Order: sequence, then structure tokens, then C-alpha cells
Amino acid sequence: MNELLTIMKSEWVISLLIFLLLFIKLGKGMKNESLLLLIQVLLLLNFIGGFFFNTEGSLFAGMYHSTALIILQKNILSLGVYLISLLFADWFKRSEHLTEYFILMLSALLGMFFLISSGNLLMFFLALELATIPVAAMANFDLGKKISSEAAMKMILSSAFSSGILLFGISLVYGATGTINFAELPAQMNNGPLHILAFVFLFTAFAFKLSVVPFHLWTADVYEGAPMATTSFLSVLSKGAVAFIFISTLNKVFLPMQEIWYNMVMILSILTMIIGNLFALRQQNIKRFLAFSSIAQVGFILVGVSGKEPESTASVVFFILVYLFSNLAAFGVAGIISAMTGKENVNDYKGLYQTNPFLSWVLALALFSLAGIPPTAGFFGKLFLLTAGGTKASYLFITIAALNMIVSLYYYLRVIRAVFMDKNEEPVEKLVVNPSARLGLLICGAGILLTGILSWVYDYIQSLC
Amino acid sequence: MMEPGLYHILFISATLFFIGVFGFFTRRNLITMLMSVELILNSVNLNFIAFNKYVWPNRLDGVFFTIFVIAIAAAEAATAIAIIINLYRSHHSIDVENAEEMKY
Amino acid sequence: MPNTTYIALIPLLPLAGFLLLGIFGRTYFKNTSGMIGTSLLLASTLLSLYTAYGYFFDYGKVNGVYQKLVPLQITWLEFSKGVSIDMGIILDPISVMMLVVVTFISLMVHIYSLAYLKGEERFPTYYAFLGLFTFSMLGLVISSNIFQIYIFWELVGVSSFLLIGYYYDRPSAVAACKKAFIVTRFADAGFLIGILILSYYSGTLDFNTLIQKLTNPESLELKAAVTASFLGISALTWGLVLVFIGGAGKSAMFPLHIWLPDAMEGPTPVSALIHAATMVVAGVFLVARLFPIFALSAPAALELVGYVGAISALIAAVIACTQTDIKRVLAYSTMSQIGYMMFALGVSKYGGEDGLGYTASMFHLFTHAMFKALLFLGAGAVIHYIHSNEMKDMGGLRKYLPITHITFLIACLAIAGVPPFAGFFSKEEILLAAYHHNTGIYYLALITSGLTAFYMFRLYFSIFWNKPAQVHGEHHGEGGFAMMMPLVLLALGAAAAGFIPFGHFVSSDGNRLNSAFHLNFSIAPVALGLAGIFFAMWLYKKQNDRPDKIAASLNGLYKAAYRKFYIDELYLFVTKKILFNLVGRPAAWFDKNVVDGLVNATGNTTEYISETIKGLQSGKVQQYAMYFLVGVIGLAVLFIYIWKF
Amino acid sequence: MNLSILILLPLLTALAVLLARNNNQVRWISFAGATAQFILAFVLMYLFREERIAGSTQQMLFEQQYNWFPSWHISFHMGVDGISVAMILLTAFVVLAGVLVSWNVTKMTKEFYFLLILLSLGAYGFFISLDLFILFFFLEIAVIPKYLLIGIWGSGKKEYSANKLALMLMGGSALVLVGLLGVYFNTPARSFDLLLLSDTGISREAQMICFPLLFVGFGVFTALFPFHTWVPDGHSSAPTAGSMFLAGISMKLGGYGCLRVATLLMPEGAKAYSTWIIVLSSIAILYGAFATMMQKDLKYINAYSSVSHCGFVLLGIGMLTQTSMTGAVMQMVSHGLMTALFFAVIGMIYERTHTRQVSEMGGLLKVMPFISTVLFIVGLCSLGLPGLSGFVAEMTVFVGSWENPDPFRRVATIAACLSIVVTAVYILRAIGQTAMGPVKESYLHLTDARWNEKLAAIILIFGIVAIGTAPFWLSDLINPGTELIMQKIKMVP
Repeated sequence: MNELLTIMKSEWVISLLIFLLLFIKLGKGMKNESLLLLIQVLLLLNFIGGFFFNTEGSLFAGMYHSTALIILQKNILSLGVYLISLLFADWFKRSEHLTEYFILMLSALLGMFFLISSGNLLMFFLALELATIPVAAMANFDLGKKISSEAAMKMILSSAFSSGILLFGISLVYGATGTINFAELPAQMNNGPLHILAFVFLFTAFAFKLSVVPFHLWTADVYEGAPMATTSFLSVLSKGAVAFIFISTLNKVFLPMQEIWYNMVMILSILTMIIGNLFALRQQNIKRFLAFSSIAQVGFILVGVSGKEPESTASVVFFILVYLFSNLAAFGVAGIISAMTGKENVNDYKGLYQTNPFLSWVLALALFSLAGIPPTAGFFGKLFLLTAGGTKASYLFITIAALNMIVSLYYYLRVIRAVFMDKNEEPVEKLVVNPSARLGLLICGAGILLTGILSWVYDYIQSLC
Repeated sequence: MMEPGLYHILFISATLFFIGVFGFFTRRNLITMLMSVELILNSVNLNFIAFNKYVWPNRLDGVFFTIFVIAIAAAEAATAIAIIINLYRSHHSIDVENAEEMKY
Repeated sequence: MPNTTYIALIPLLPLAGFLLLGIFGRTYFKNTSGMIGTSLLLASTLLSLYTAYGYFFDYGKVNGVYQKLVPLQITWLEFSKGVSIDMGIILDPISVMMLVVVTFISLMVHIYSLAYLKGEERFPTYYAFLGLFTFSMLGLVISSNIFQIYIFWELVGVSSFLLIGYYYDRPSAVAACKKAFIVTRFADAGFLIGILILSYYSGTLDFNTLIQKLTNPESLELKAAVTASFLGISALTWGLVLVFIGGAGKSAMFPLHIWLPDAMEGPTPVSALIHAATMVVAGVFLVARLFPIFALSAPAALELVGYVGAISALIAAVIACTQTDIKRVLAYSTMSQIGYMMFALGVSKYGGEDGLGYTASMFHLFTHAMFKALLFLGAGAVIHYIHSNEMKDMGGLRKYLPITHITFLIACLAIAGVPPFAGFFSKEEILLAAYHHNTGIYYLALITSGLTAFYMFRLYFSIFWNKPAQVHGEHHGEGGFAMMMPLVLLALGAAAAGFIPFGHFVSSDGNRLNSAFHLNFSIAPVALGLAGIFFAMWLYKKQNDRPDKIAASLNGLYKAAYRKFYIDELYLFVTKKILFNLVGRPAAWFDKNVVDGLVNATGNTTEYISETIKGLQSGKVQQYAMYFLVGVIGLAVLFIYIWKF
Repeated sequence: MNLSILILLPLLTALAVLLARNNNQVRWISFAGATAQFILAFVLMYLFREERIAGSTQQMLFEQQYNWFPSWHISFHMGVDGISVAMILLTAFVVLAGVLVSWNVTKMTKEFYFLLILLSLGAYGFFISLDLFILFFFLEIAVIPKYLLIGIWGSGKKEYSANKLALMLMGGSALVLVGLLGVYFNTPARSFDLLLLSDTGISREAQMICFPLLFVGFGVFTALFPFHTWVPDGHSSAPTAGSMFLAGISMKLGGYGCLRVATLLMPEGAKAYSTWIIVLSSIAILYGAFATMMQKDLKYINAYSSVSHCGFVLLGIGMLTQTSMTGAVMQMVSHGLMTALFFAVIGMIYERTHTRQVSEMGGLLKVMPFISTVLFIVGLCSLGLPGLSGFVAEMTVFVGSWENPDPFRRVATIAACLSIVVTAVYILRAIGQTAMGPVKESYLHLTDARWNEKLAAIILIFGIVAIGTAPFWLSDLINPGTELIMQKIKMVP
């Protein structure tokens, strides 16, 4: 019984938080400021607590299992949630459904936790849905805005469709092998047509969540329409969680079909990088721009995924960590600006450096890290992904990936240019950044600068794989 | 009269699946699209049951899975409906073609 | 042999002068710079005289043969084993002789300039450049290493560039200095490649080793160099010819002579020093330096030298007859005289009586330095007085410039080869050598000597006689002691230098060479010379219209000669039309449009593609789902049917 | 000595600059930092010579190794040989001069100096790193500061040039990256360590693929034809100090990489591809020279001439003889100093005349004697006047190239020799039209150089003359390094 408590500790904590928030909601409303502060503290505690009293092990006949690596991944996710709660303080304060928003976010987080540690397709499916449906609701939280509800609609419909595909795949798996248990599946899997078909269905479900081309089309629209907080949650946490489970599934469950999924990943990764970059080139809206850039990033993640164990897992986890810092920093700055001035266009950023040097530097750091420029962590992240990919990949694959870095640099520099070089009559006025947001940006900046240089971070991750 | 075999049922479920997909692609009304998704899910349910009954009679995962799928489908439908209502508030229509503001 | 490292001071003193005046001159030595430079040079002149004395009369001779001594050699830059640039001093008759000539003439010019450029704004700079030039020239003559000589070769070139461009605000001067530098630079490229060839086969850059290896018939290096051939000509010949091209460039041999007349844009003393007495003979010196190789291993190359020299001598003489700018006349005469020296070397052989040409050439170099410097300085005095270079502004100046007149006359007689002046003896020897070994060249030379006498006296008469002088206004006399003293000294040299038994000191193989003097042989040239003189007198002593008549009568030739046979135009065509328009412009265009265009094109195509595929993101959620299904089916088909495992 | 000082010093300087309170402090701090680096470089050279004289024969001196990402076998491995010492000296010279020249930058002074110092940090790190990963790290660190320097403080079509430069350099480093990964995965060692790799060696097949990748990648940095087009635009748009750094240091990173990484690690590849290298570099030499003849903007003139001069570097490497390689390194140092000085002078002139069009100037020698004199010196150095550094380097390359008898290489050498004539042509045109000729009235009021400019010029001239008059110390410094590379190449069947 107490094993149940200890091994599933993190899930319990999140559930407790959810209930706590529910009670708060039932009780007479608190003021947003204090409520937000409380939530931030709770999330911080949750994050810190994530490092202690962890026990590995598995429950429910292997439906749920937890290892040191999984715990680390969960901690990364909690950190992400904490940062989001910091960064978008300005927006939260003004929204009248703060509690609901966080309840949804936390339940999505709970879903992700279960997702990561699921050991069974049923559990996996449930967790995936739990991690998706609330986000769709979260996307709708700019209640006044048309595009917000449009985004939510697009998200829920396409995710429903994709879960239909997923389920069909699962049913085929079950039909072909008679089991839906990760532990037993590898023994049953082979390269027969039915298995491949089933695998493709599953794989595409992952691809959809990771927004891999050609399953990515929902991404940009949802990102643009959804509130900044939701967008960043989607782009960082959902992707991260799915990437974690994706790579572990490929390397554990579908090991027998290695050649197949390796080639599949390679093709899709190339496609994703190219398409993502090509679309990112011409985006004007910063959120849409970041959406496509994150698609391109996914292409890079796939390069790492295609590699050999344990480098592949280590590099992917490391990159997700780095990507979390960089992307949240970028979204954070964009969020602050849009929350205060409503400006979301790249051209509105012209001359930003003159008025807001701090924001500009953080944004620059974030973009450089996304572009993979040293000494930011992004450089190491990308390099390790490529190296991990190199353990298997062909020169051609690696070269294409490397060349894509140039294109991506081009559009990141577009923003840098707007911020630092271009003149502007009425630039964004001098903004007073909310302290908690400032704290969040500082954390991100520190993360961007240090995660790479301090090599023990990566080595710790690798030691867990 | 012969009793239906596995393949009959699989055929039906597959048909159901593609009917759902077709509906999803062609219907303009959001609610109808949602219904088509339900069709897809139900075809999956049929699959599970069929496999369970004919292929793996002694492994009950299929049945359980079906139950959960039904539950999830309900949840999904609920959220979707909520969202659609919200969309109706802002767009005054639930025609999917009126919600194409964001593109390119 | 005694310790002779003090010789290093001879070039280093002028260098010190250059650094001192170049860096601090403008600020600290505004007026005293002239004295500083001159006194430094005086010191090195004395040193070189002392050296000459020591070498020729004390330690230079070992059992009757003048040795090649290397008192000093420092490795400067080592390329690989054995191949290294050394900074050293070589002492042999020609280098010692050149030491004396260079320092002496340079000293004269220093003194002369004290008065000539008095009160110029860039007085210190001028003396700094003079110092630089003297240093480089001295370094050139004492070089013990073929790369060392190349280094100083370049330095000489640049200092001449700087001095020609001394009046940098005159566009003509700028053009002239650029022309001089570029033409010589072009020749130097040949020189460089020649060096590379020679050094590759001989495996050394040191003169003595080089000569010793490439002249000894047994040595493998020589065999390799002779057997290896390109276009049917042996590598050695190629190397030497290329080296000679370098020499020809510096010595303004046809067809690389075009820079010399324009170089007269520089201050006249500079022309006297660089473009008459010293630098322009560097080419001759270079050939003389490598003479053993030329003579013993590559006679073909030597023959080329001979013909180039002769042709240059003649052409220059013809052109000189028609020029009206007195400095240009002198310039062409210089070219023609150097032509003499060149073909003297060309017709010479190595050692013994046959080596006469070598001795003669060096002898003529020596005497020519005297009288040509004298001529230029005299012309300088005239110009200084008249403020013009054009003959038409001159005439009847003998009353106003008596000393200049006399010295100038002496010089003219010397160059015309009238006994007993210096030019006579050296020219005789040259003609003799030519007569013995190559009659064709001999006759060319004979004609040239006649022409020489003619145009020199044309010059003389039209300056000092002809029409009565039109002297306007102010009279600042002849320019005082500082200007006259050099004239007189040089006049003495020009008059007496001929009586030096040159063959005793300088000869191709270092042995004593008794140049016999044949009266009957020397009749022809002298007669021709006198004829030339009298013809000139008939035409130009009194103002008359005969010259124009004659010019008109042979108008085509006259016009061609006056236009310097259109060689400049030819060059202009090659550089402007071909190099700039056919190579440079296309290259620039290609870079701008093709190479750079490709770079931009990649960018634009990317942009274009991204614009064209934007329709993928149609905003229709149903289409998204459709693409989704297509992706699924596509992957399934691909991996089930096409890409099997 | 502890090499990490070379990295820490710029780092501290940069931080100090960030903390500085006003522009004056910024200037003086960076000046102090640059001077310290300058002195440090000389100390390094002194100690290095001492060690060598003391008879230490190992390839790299002052080696240091700290673990960094052990799971990838990456370690922070530093060490220097003669070549790196020479390059470090060069960097120190250029940095100091650059700091002095940009003394009166008023726009965002702090950021300017910060980026400048950051650049120098990258260069130092690059030259001392013996681990390819670190090498690449420092190579890329330098890219973005360049972009910002050009984009923010530049002139003309700066955005375009900055973009072009950043992207092309990024492309170069992308190729380098692939090459490095190829090397990494094709050695049993699975290591980035330079020395280790050069001992264990790389399979021939891998060399055939990786050598061109690495060489071209690094070649982009050093203006390898046809990847040189970033050079003219980048240089001409960059601020003075920016172009000094670009041409003086960054272009040398490429040459150094070609030599130290590509050629040392993959001698077989080098042998196999040397013909191509020679062809491309000869083209660059001649074509660059001719293209220069047509330029009218001083900065473009120097930029294109840099293409031509860097061709000598690649030619020297491609010829694969020890002398030519020594020449290549000498040319790197010499050209670095020379071109930095050239850009400095152009900057000074531009600051006064507000034009860089050769045709619009004239007679500057009268109004600004010092600057024009420097212009003369640098011009003469560029056309290879003995006594200045250019001559020594070019001659070494020529003699080295001539050492291999194969006719094709002979032709290439001769072509290169002929280029010095063209150089003379364009240099003299430039000087003749700017410094000489009749002076314009509008220029008569112009002033001569200020103390900082004078100091900068004198420092660089000192370097140029020191090499030109006493080349032996430099060649002694470089030779052991190139000798080692030669041994590797000789071992190839």
C-alpha cells in the first residue's frame, strides 16, 4: 500500500494540488495576486520536492513504472510548469479564471506524468488523452478572442482524429499480438505487414503530438490562437513529454522493427526540418514564427532519436531541458510584450533594444540558443543530437541537418536584426517587467548559459540512461 | 444460417472507420464532424471486441480497452462541445469554414 | 686578409641617415638635414675609397688574380637545407668599383642638391630618400646572395619610385613614378622566376656556390639544368634569360625602356644619380655578376643580351636626335650608352683577351657614370637658371653660365668619344670587342656612336649657342659653390678617367688584362664622331631653318622617332585595353554577378519555395486531417510494399 | 605557463567592460585588457622559445587537459606549438590596435567593446585548443559578434552584408561540423583529441570524405574561391575595428584550421586533393588581384586584395612542402598585420574625408602626412616590398611551391609570381589617387592622426617591420610545427 504512495509520489502530489485548487475555487475567491503567488510557491515546492523521496519500481503488473530517468523527466516538466507560472504573471493576473486554468494545466501535467511512466498501451492511451484534452480547453482561454476558440476547435478536432488513428493502431496491435503490455510486446513484434501497419498508426499518433511533418499542420494555428501561456505549455511540455515516451517506446517496445523506424524517423526528420524552416522564413507573427521554429527543432530531436542508445536518449533529454529554457525565455519575452502592449508582430520589435535592453538580451540569448550558437546551451544540445544521430546516421543525413542550421540561423537573425539594428519611430515603450516574470527570465537565462557549460548536467543525464 | 466470422466484423469496423473518416473530411458542421469521430472510435471498439472474442478469448484487454475508449470518447465529446459552443459565441456559426482565420 | 667587416658601414651609414631624417627630419632637422645626409655619405665615400685601395693594392690579389672575398655573411632566412637568403658582402673588382662609383656620384649629388633644392618644403624627406636609395644601391652591389641582390633590387626600385614622385602634387610626376615602378616590377617578376629556376637546379642561392656549380661542366647540377628543357630551350638558358629580363627592366633596355624618359619628372639631381649613373646600370652589373654562367654555360642567353643591347643603343640614339626636352635627350642617350655596355658584355667571352668586352663594359660603366652625371647636373644648372626643360626656351647661355658651359662641353666631348676624353677609351674597347666577335653589332655600334656625337652636340649648341639668350628679370647667378664644385670634380673625372689602365683591375676572370690600343682601328669611330659634331654645328650653331627642312624631308621617320616609335602607345593599348578591359573588368563583373549572384540566388530560391508551398497551411482543419491520413497511408505503403526489410 | 590565462583574461576584460560605468572607463578597461594580452603574448613567446632552447621536443608545449563531457570523450585540452604562438601574437597585435582605433566610437560604446573582446576571446581559444570540439566551439563563438558588429556599427548596406557573412560562415562551420563528426566516428578512439587522432590516424575512405568537408568548411573562413563573396561586402560594411578583426584574425582561423586540422589529421586526403586546392587558390590569387584592379572603394580594394593574399595561404598549404607551409603561416601572420593596418588607415581617412571613393580624394599627403605615410608603408608591404613582412611571406611560399618539380605546380607558382605585378598596379593606383596628386581645397582643413591612431599604426608597423627585417625568428618559430605535418605527409605512400 505504501509502495503505491511512494512510487507514484509525483502523481499524488499533482493530484493533491489539483484538489487543493478545486477547494480554493469552491471557497470564496481569493485575489488573483495572492492566489498566483500561492500557486507559484506550490509549484516551486513541487519542483523541489521532485528531487527527494523518490523510489523506482513498477505497479499494476507493469502498467506503471518509474525509474530515475523518468523521475528526472518529470522534474523537468514540473520545472517547466513552474516557469510558466512565473513568466506569464501579467496575463494570469488579468484572467478571471485563473484557478481553472491551473487546474487544467495541472491535470494535463498529471497526464504527462502517467504518460512518461506508462508501461501499457491502455495506460498510455489514457494518459495521452488526459494530457491532451485539458490543453484544448486551455487553448480557449482568451475567451473574447475569435482566434482563440478557433485554435481550440482545431486542436480538439485534430487530436480526436489522431486518437482515433492511434486507437485503430492499438487495436491492430492487440489483434496481432494479443497483448498491449510494453513488457511483452517486443517478443511478439516482427516485420510482418500487419505489424508494420499497426506500428505506422501508432507512430503517426506520436508524430502528431510532436508535430512532425506532415502531421504538424495543426501546430501553427493552435500556437497562434492560443494564449501565450498555453502556447508555451504546448510547445515545451507536451512536446517534451511525448518525446520522452516516444524515444523509450521506440527503443524498448519496437526494438524488433529497428530498421523500419530508423528509416521512418530519418525521412520524417529531414522533411520536418526543411518544411519547418521554409515556413518559419516568412512568418510575421512571433508566436507563429516560434511555432514553426519549434517544428524545425523537432526535426532536430528526431535526428537524436534516430541514434543508438544510450546516447540518443541522453541527448534528447538534454536537448529537451535546454529547449525548455530557450523556448520559455523566448515565449516569456513575447508574452510580456504582448500582454502589455498587445504587439505580437516581428516588426513591432524594431528598436526594442533602445527601450528594453534586458528583454532584448534575454530574447537574443534565447534565439541564439535555439539557433545553436555557442556558448549558449543550445549549441551543445544541437551538437549532441547530431553526434548521437551520427552513431547510426549517414553523412548525407547529418549534412542536411547541419545545413538546415544555416536556414534556421537566417530567420532567428531576422528577429535579432529587428531588435538590435532596425530603426523605429514608435518602438515598444519602456516596460516595467513584473518581478516574478523577471525572475523567470533570469532563471531561463541562467539555464541557457550554464546548462551547456557545466558538463556534469549532461553527464548526469547520460548516467541515468 | 452461418454465424459471422472475424473477418465479417473486421470488414464492418473498417467500413465504419472509413465512413467516419469520410464524414470528418466532408462535413461542414462541427457537430457532425464530431459525430464522425465517434464513428471512428466505435469502429475501433468493434475491432477490440472482435479480436478479443475470436483471436484472444482468454485475454480480456480488449474488453477493458473498449470500456475506457467509450469513457474517453465521452470526455472528448464534452470538451469539444464546450469549445464549439464557445466558437459559436464568437463566430455566430458552427460551420468549420467560418473558422479559417489563421492560415499560411 | 685583414678584418674588413667595417665595409658593412658603407651601406649602413646612409641607412642611418634615412631612418634619422625620415622619422625626425620634418620636426627636428628642417634645415640641417642636408648637411647630416651629406656628411654621413662623405664618411661612407671615404670608407669605400679606403676599401678600394685596400682591395686593389693590398689584399685583393692572390698570385696575380683578384679574388672573390666574402668578409661577412649572415643567414637571414633559411628556406630549406642549403637554400637560404644570406645577408653578406662580396668583394671583387666590380663590386669594389661600383662601391666607389655609387658613393662618389651620390656624394656629388648630395652636395649639388644642397643648393638645388634649397628651401624646398620636403627638404628632409628628399635627403632621407637619397639616403635610402644610396643604401639600397650599395647593398645591391655588394650582395653575396642572388636573393639578397633581388631584395636590394626591389628597394632600389621603390626609392626611385619615391624620388620620381617627389613632386607628388604634379599628376605627371605621379604617373611617371607609377609607370617606372610597374614596368620594372614586371621585369622583376621575370627576375624572380629566373632566380627560382636557377636556385632549384643549383640548390643554392649563394653567388659563389651558384657560379661554381653552374660553370663546372662535371657538376650534376649543371647537367640537370642543361638537359631539362622547355620549348626546346634548356632550363638554364631560360633562367638566365629571365634574370636578364629583370636586368633589362632596370636598365631600360628595349622594349622595357619606356619608363626612363618619363622618370625625368623627378628632381634633376635625382635623375643624375639614379637614372644616369647608378641604378640604371644595375642591369649591366647583374649580367656582369653572373657573367661566368652566361659565358660558359649559356652562350645563347649571352647572345640575346648582345643583340638587345645593340638594338636599344641604336633606337635610343635615333629617338634622342628628335627630342626637344633636354632631360629627355639625356635620358635616351643614357639608354643608348647602357645599350653599349650590354652588348659589350654580349660579345665578350670568359677569360683572357676574349674577355675584353667584359672589361670594356665595366670601363664604360665607370666613365659613363662620370660624364653622364656631369651632363645631368649641368642640365640641372641650366634648368635651374631658365626654369624650363625645353630647348626652344634656351640658347646663348654660354655667357651667363661659363662654368656650366665648359664642363658641359667636356662631357659632350667625352660621350662623343673624342680623344683624349674618358668616353673615347672605353668606347674604343667596346667597339674593338664587338669588331672581333660580332661584326653585325659592330656596325650598329659604329652608326650609334656617330648619332651620339650628333645629338649631344645638337643639345650643346642649342643650349649654349643658337639664338641669343632671352634671360628675363632676376639673376641668381650659376647657383654658387655647392652646385659648381660637383660639376668641376666630375668634369675632371670625365676628362681624365680614361687614362686608368682599367684592364689591370677589372677583367672577366680576375687576371690582369692589357688592353692594347690600335690607332688605325680607332680612326673610323672618331671620324664618325667628328662628322656628327660638325653636322650638329652646321645645323644648330646659328639660328636657322635647316633643322626643320631636314625634319620635313624625312618626315615619316622623324615623326616616328619623335613619337618614340609609338612604343608607349602600344603599352597603353596592352594595359588599358587588354588587361583592364578584357581581364580586370570581366573578373570584377563575374564576381559581382555570377559568384555573388549564386550566393544570393540560393537565398532567393529558398524564399521563393517557402512562398509557393505556403498553401499547405490552408487553415482548413479538415485538410489538415486529410494530409494526416495521406501521411499515414503513405508511410504504410512505403514500408509495407516498397521499402522492404 | 598556464594557457587558460589567455582565455580568462579576455573573459574578465569583457565582464569588466560590462560593469563599467561610463564610456571612458569602458575604453580604458579594454585598452588595459588588450595591453595585458599583448604583453602576455610576448611572455608566451619568450617562454616558448626558452622551453625549445632548453630542448623540449614534444609537439605541444604547456599542455593542459581538463575533463569536459567525459561521456563524449571531450576534454578541455590546450597546448601551443610555434604556429599557434605566432597566431596568438598576431591576435594580440590586432586586438590592441583595434581597441585603439575605435577609441571614439560613441554609439553603444560598451556593447561595441564587449563584442570586440568577445571576438578576441574566440580567437585565442581557437588557437590554443587541441580538442576539435573546443576548437569548433571557439570557431563559432566568433560568428555572432561579427554579425552584430557589422549590423549595428557598420555602414552602407550593412544588414545585407552582416547576414551574408553570418550565413556563409555558418555554412562553413556546418561543413566543418560534419567533417569533425566524420573524423570522430571513423577513429577507433572515438575522440575529438587532436594529438590522439593524429597518432591513431583515420581510415583512407573517411579521409576522402572528411578532408574536403573540413578544408572547404575552413576555406570559407579564409576566402577560398568561390566562397569568398562574404569578404568584400562584410569588410566594406564593417566598422574599422570590425574589418580589422575580420581580415586580421577571422580569416586566419580558416587557414589555421586547414593546416592544423585538415592537413595534419588527413595527410592522405591532403595529397589526394592538393591539385584542387592549388587550382582554386591560384584562381583566387589572380582573379582576386584582377578584380581588385577594378575597385573604386578603398575598403573593397583591400577586401579583394585580401582574397588574393589569402590565396597565397591556401596555395602554400596545397603545395604540401614544408617551406611552402611555413610560408603559408608566415603569410597568415603578415597579412593579418598588414590588412589590419590597411583597414585602420582607411578608417582614419574615411573618418576625415567621409568618403572611401578613391576618385574623390587626392593629395592627402599634404594635409595628413602621418596617415598617408602609413598608407604608403602598408601599400608597399602589400605589394611585397623587401624589409616589410609581405615580401618574406610571399617569397617563402614561392620558393616552397617551386620545390616540387611537377609542371602543373610550376605553372601555378609562376601564375602566383605574376600576380605581384598586378598587386603593384592596383596598390599604386590606389595610393597615387589618394595620397598623391593635387590636393582638394575642401580637404585643406583636415587634421592628421590623433595619439590613439598613431599608437595603433605604430604598433602594427612595428610588427610588420620586425618580420620584414628579421624573418628568421618567425620562421624558426614556425618550422618545427610544419616539419611535423610534413612527416605525416611523407609517411603517405
